[in-house]
Amino acid sequence: MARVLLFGRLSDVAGWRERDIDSASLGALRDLLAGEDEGLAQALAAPGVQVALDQAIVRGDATLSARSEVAFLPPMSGG
Amino acid sequence: MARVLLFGRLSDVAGWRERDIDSASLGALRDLLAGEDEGLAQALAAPGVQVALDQAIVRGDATLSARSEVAFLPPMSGG
Amino acid sequence: MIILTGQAFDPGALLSEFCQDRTETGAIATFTGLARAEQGDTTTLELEAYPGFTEAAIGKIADEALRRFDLHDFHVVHRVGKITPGEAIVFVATAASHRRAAFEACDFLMDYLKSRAPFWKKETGPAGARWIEPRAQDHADIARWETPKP
Amino acid sequence: MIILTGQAFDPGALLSEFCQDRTETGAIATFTGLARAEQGDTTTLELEAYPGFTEAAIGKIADEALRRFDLHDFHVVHRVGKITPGEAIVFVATAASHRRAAFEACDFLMDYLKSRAPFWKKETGPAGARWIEPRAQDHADIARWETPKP
Repeated sequence: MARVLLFGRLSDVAGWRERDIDSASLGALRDLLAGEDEGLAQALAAPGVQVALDQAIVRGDATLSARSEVAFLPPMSGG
Repeated sequence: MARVLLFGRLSDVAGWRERDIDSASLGALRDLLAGEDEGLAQALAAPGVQVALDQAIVRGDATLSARSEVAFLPPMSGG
Repeated sequence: MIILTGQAFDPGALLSEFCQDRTETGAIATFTGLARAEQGDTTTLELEAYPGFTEAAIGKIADEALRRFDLHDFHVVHRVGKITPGEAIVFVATAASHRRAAFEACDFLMDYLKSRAPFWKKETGPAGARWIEPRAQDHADIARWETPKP
Repeated sequence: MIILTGQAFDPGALLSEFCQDRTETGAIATFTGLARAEQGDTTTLELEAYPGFTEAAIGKIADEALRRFDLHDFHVVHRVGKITPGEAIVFVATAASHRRAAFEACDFLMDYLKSRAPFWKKETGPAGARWIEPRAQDHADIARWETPKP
């Protein structure tokens, strides 16, 4: 049960901001999200969207635990 | 009776800050001050000392009226 | 100190506090960013942060500023949530011995905060809502601080 | 607005006031100069101005800043008389649409105020009193704003 967070326009696209999702890896999580929402899958794959696992940016795949926090971050705009 | 003002180290040298002095011109005023205080005369002639007549910088001589304000300004230090 | 707040704040109160009890600090620079009305084009600005992540990211840059400009101290306060025109969005204060360091550090921190800090910004006006990405000027501003590659 | 004052003042209160009722100003920069103790070498700083003449001279430079940086507004407050370490000597605030103009105008005004404005400054400490003249750094700082002669 990783906690998944969407920021900026991603949560507008998905219609949710925060969900608990059962997934063993980032790759599996992306597949799962793509399966239920094609628009969100495209938004997550857009240039500049980064992923933070437990508040650290990660590239590529990673294993998720029950307490993982996964955040999808669109390009940061500054304040 | 021009009003004469000394700023910064000039008033320390002279021992006064403000006096009314009867003088027809800036040149005559300088001669008069030199006659009574050689140290002040030297300080007034030091590089960078400017003269303001009625709050405007003047170079060379100028006529003084009874209501003239003459200020001797050492190099400005900023705040 | 780095604070994110959902409440309106008074930059002046922050400056008063920041000036207290300093006897070797000669120079304090501040920057306050206010939400602009854009002649009615913007009615609300909404800023989203990622609590924890956002403060940590700003903290890394502030540590760099401390070293690079030999700062005595800094203070960053950033609004999140809905902000109306005229309200403060961001306040940065820097303290140093001399003014050049204080100015440059404040400028440096603001360039980072305005272009790369982890915030997501939405403007709502008569024409609807849109998410804002950094302006070209913001990229140019921050490029000033980067060491050219040989 | 340009004010000379013989009384201690709170830079934060000035910033609070300066931020009021602005809907098109996106950027406010401030600089506060504080009297430093210099590890006990300075006990009192004394600043002399020429009332009327000093404000007029600062006003000319402020007018130049308004034009040059397209400022919305500015505020300069300068202490005169005896100042003890930790007290504010000078406060400058500038308001503009964007931050680069606000920062540059504030920096420009401070360079002028610190090097060429009509003030005379005396420092008193354990070693006695001395009148201060501009530092070489002040001359270098202000030279940055001058157009090179062809």
